[in-house]
Amino acid sequence: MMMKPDTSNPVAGTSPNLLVATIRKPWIWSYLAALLAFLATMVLSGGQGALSLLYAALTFASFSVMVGIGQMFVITLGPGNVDLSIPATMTLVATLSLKFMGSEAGLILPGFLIALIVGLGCGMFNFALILLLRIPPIIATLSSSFLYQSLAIWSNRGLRIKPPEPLAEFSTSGVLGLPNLALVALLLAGLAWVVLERAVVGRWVLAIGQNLRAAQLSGVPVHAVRFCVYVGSALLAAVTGFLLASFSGGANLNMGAEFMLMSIAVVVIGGSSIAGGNSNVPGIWGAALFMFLLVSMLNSYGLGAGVRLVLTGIIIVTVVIVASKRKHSA
Amino acid sequence: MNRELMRILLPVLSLAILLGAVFYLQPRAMSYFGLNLLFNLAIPVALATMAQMMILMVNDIDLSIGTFVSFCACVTATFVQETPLLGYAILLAAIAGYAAIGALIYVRGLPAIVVTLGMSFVWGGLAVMILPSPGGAPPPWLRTLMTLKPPLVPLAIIAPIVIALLAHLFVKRSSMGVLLQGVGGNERALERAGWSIVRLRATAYAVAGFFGVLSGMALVGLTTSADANIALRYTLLSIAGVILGGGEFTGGRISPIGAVIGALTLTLAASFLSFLRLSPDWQIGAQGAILILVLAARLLVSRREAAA
Amino acid sequence: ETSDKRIALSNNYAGNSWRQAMLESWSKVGDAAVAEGAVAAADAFTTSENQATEQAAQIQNMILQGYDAIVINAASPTAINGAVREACDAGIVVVSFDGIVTEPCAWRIAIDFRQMGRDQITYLNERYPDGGNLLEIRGLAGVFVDDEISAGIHEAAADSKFEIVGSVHGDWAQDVAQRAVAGILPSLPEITAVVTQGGDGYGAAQAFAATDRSMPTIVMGNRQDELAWWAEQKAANGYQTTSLSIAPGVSTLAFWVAQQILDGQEVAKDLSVPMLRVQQDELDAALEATPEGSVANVEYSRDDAIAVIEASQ
Amino acid sequence: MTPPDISTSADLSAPVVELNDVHMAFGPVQALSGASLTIRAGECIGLVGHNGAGKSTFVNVVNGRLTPTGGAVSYTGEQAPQDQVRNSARAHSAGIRSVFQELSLCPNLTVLENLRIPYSTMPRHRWRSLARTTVIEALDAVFPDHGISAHALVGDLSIAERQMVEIAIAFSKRDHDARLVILDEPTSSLDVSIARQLLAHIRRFCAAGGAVIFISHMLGEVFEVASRIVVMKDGRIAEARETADFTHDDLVEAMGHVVPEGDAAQAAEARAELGPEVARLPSGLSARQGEIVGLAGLAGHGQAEALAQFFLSRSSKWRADDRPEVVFVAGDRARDGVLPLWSILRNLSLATLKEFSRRGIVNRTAEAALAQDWQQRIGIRADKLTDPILSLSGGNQQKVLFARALASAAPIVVMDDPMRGVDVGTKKEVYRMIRSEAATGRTFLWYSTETDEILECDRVFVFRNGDISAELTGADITAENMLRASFEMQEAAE
Ligand SMILES: Nc1ncnc2c1ncn2[C@@H]1O[C@H](COP(=O)(O)OP(=O)(O)OP(=O)(O)O)[C@@H](O)[C@H]1O
Ligand SMILES: Nc1ncnc2c1ncn2[C@@H]1O[C@H](COP(=O)(O)OP(=O)(O)OP(=O)(O)O)[C@@H](O)[C@H]1O
Ligand SMILES: [Mg+2]
Ligand SMILES: [Mg+2]
Repeated sequence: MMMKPDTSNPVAGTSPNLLVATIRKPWIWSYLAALLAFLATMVLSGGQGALSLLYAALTFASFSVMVGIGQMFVITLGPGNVDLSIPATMTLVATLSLKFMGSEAGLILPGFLIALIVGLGCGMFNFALILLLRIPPIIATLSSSFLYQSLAIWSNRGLRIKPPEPLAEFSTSGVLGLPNLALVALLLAGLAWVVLERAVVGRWVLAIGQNLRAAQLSGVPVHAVRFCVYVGSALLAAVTGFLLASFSGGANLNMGAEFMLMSIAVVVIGGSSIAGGNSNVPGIWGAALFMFLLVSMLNSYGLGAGVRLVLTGIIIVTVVIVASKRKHSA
Repeated sequence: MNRELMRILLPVLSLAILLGAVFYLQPRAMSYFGLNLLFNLAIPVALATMAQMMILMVNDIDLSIGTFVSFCACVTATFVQETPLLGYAILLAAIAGYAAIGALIYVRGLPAIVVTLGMSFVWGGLAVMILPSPGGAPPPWLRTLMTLKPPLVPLAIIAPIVIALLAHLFVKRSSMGVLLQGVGGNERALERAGWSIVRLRATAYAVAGFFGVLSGMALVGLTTSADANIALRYTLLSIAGVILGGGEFTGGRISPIGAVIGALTLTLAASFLSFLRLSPDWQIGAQGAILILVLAARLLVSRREAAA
Repeated sequence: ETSDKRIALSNNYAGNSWRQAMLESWSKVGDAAVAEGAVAAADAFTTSENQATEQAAQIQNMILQGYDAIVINAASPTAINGAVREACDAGIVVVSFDGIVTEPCAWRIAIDFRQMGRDQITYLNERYPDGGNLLEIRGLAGVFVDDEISAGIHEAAADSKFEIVGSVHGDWAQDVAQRAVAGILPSLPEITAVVTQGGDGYGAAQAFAATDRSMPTIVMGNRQDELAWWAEQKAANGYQTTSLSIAPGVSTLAFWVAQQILDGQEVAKDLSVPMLRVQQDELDAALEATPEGSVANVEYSRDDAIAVIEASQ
Repeated sequence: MTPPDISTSADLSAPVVELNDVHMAFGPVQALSGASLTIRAGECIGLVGHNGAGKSTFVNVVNGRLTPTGGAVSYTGEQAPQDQVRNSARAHSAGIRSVFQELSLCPNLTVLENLRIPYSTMPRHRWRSLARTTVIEALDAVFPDHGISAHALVGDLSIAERQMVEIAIAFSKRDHDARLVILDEPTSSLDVSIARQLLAHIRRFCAAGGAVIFISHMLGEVFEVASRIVVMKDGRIAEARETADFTHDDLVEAMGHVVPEGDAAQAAEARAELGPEVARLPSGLSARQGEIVGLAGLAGHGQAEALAQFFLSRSSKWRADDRPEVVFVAGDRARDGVLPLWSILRNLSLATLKEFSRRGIVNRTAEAALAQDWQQRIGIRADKLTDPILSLSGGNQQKVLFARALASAAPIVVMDDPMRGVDVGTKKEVYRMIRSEAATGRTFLWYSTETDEILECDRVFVFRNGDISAELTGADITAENMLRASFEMQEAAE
């Protein structure tokens, strides 16, 4: 379902030629880049370990995809909208829920519920700052992330508590050769795709991203939509934090740190317009795979940290340039 | 005009209140020596904030300013100090690089946030290559400059004032500044009038790069050495500073004086917290709480403005 | 006589179990010292971000607050030298530990990180006299400690039969290490052992467990989950390895050293403390003593400090 | 203001611009096909035509912003070297100035700073005081008693004031004198009295030797000010005659629309029975079911605010109704209406999504059918409904917004000067549609700056300084009564 060409996007046109239509999609480039990175790694290892690399890529990309989806909806709301509290929310949720479960298999469900409730709370708090105090979202989510971080420190003082055995088992195993995590992320991505491309709410999000005032005057319940988006982002961060902690054997106070940039990166490399009003789900998967495979490739070639960082940056910029349609002439 | 005044009044007020609270908690801060200690690290922050402001002014956002300042700091602590000619050439090239990025973003219609995100890896990587482990030293003149003790008013107060005034003159008074603001306000209008938007945007980015270089140099002058991660935090600090100072993310609405005050406020907020002696658990959270409080005050003012 | 002296801890990061254990040790020992009247205050401060600039500002604030001594775990060995210099100029005693500073006016309680790197190879040499392939997990690029440990590892490896076939940055975080290792493994040959910097051994183990490779010898870093995993493996298949890291309680040593300096004792500028090491036979005892989710730790008393000071003279 | 120095352009019939068989194609769309025209000093050309006829394209060729795909444009006058590369630079040095259909001021800059943008060769030294005096002089010359400060932020001005500033800047004095000023629908957001000041100024400007191209859908104005009228139709110049040779009906006929007959009678029937009161605003404005209520008065006297407030009070930001109570038709397209990244289709269906959805999923068949239907009914000139909305001409974009609202089943329709830039033929069509919708029980709240439109209403509230100064019904709804109610204060003050 993810790969289905999105015929509802009118700007791209409904070309009879499926191939041409697919190539015109901005997200195709992230898959191409991921493929290139994969092949480059395989060249080095002589084709050895292809499956296990793919398996690892799917596993780790799932986390980026899940937070990326939430971030995508937020970014789609238009300029200035971005959720910087994702890492802190992940940490707080993981800390509280793992502490609650205390490695007891019986408490998994209530533990998950607690994760969701904490996520809900974070999302509502973020949106309250944005709506009631009219703080610009970037700063609002940044400030609240400091609060969540403190809460996480205060609640558990950085102790790593192991997840219950069945949960750890679930998050590290797979079915049909696919990691369970990837299945969860695929499911969520599919859901997001339906919401964005087929549902009324998705249209509303896109409309708000282009012109909030116009959307409101066209009867879009702007507060409700933005509320859902921010809460949704926090909930996805909560689920991701919960799963990541289960996967890596406990919650860390800095476990979410890299997801701040990562969540933004997968959204934009995936082909969504950061100016809002135009986004797409398949690209997030492509970008998440790409980000993982890129680092693996550079690691495999044994490059120093500096070179690795520089190449990562250059490749990101190049992908974005290639994927862009030329807009202005110099 | 009135609205402009309101914009600037609030940052001034929040800085004053915070300063009052700090003086109350720590009367020793109320001295030449104390003010210098309170504010000298705000100088590079203020410069980075100016850089971010130039970018926000043309409706873009720069996620690489922190790593860029780190990079400049590394160059200053190594090349500029050892082989000055090469060092300055590198810094000039970095400014040119910034301008090129600005042009690229416009010409290809790229989202600035991603390109600068990508560039943040590039600058960070270059910094790690230059200084794999912390070290280096500032050129002597820089250290002398940054530890200058002018009579009556400490450098830490003079420098932000000078930065704010110069930036104000450039952005708000000069005809180039007006055009750059115009790019943020209504790019199409400038395009219609025959201005080269690429050139204007490249200029804005170049000025941002220039402020970034100054920030890196000032930082090394203060800390006496550099490391590759030294200024990562400036990215978010600079955005917060511009917003605290009454700027907005779109529409070219920014205030240089406000932004410098915003940067000072942020620096002071951290000091305020350490004077409060909160439990370490809550010191991070209290930072967030202060940001929220200061920005919530904006609401009160804008309410009153709406009522008036 | 230091009963009216005030000591502050300047800490740059609180985001992992090691730092949390360090802060806990500090407050445990510091509070007791205040209660018994050894010092007037032992306050801990943590910056909100792991940044040298913030820490420099924090130290400047401590100068204003009039502390008599500042104990620092520094974000950078050089980048806060400016602030440290100002503190010294104001007559404040500055003691750095773990993350030490190079400013000559400060005292250093150094851990020889290079040695920590070399020790890992030494241990592996004993285990595998014929050498083999090594995977290196590094910390955060551009940070002093990372560079030192890695240099030690590479030095010692060059003199041994081991070859480092892969190197990744795990940023001292389990999940990052796990991801990095999982990404590079497919392109690597058989791995004999994994050398680490502490805090990333469990992540590496997880990454290996997810493949069909045999488990290499992973050098651990004293985290409770690492030790627990080791114990588990040991019970199941006699798994052998070693674990070494700096004890978080070194903050308390720094505290007492600062107190001694304030007391007017002559103290050499450079002191050193040994690594805290857990060997195969000590594993059960160490695991017993470490709280769940924390780090193996030792705390120091005033007498320990005096002993360390005397040893260096 | 600067009419060119009479001595340098003594020959009033000297050509300023000549277009020779100009073609302009946007991909498959032939926006101009074979337009030839010579514009001479001292004449005011009234350019009329239906929406999408190619007027904006035509003037964009004249001012050099578009390079024609065929034919030639030549600028004359000693200030215009022909060898310059870019058409826009040539046009600029030939003294051609434009006021665009969409506002092109920077809202974050002050009025005087906005002069800097078109005035690229402005001296750097003491440019602020120069800009201030220039702008104020120009405003004083075109719009006496304008009351606009040179230091005001443009963002704080009303839309009419912004339009005034933009017009004044186009006439302002610079190093190159203005020889031809192009005004693309300049009066669409100005009220009658201000529009009159502009027309008077245009006459003075032309008398002093300047040339003007004046685009408007208000034919009365065109007759009043133009010396020659050029009618465009489907990208061609259909007619170009001296104004005296046209009658109103000729003109409408030339534009391709037949004036519908018997409107008034039809209307009278429809107006017969009204239902109960459905809306009452704090300001005293009220409306009954099936009634068309007009909000009149000078622009910027609180009509738009009253409407927006009413809309917001009847719609929720937290909940979307399956059957919304009110819908809104925006006049300020860019600010309040158009979603620029979307297609015509998606723009059109936005307000009705909820009505046509099933379990939260958009019914795309119904959506397409709806859009098709409304494209027919309201005559949106577009190739495909999946084209981007921005590829439509200004007036056609407005029609999409109209369709967006009318397609909904909402019983109350709020219209904020919705006919800005809509051509005469379409207007008549829309009036008819509004009346038939009203006959089925819908209520319309209609703010307009155009008297013709207000005359279509059943009841009219005249606004002055944010309050209602008069309520007119039936035969009392006349242009004189409205003007009197709008100006009473000023008269009393005199
Ligand atoms: N850049 C473009 N790309 C595609 N089509 C265009 C473009 N510019 C203009 N057109 C088309 O050319 C035709 C003429 O448009 P133009 O804007 O000149 O109309 P107009 O007479 O100004 O209409 P209005 O009165 O509504 O402003 C329209 O069909 C429009 O859709
Ligand atoms: N992104 C776009 N895609 C297709 N066509 C476009 C786009 N943007 C603008 N156009 C077309 O270009 C035409 C002229 O360009 P532009 O809108 O810049 O002119 P303008 O000076 O604003 O003219 P107008 O007086 O009609 O507003 C418009 O009428 C519109 O049809
Ligand atoms: Mg037009
Ligand atoms: Mg048009």
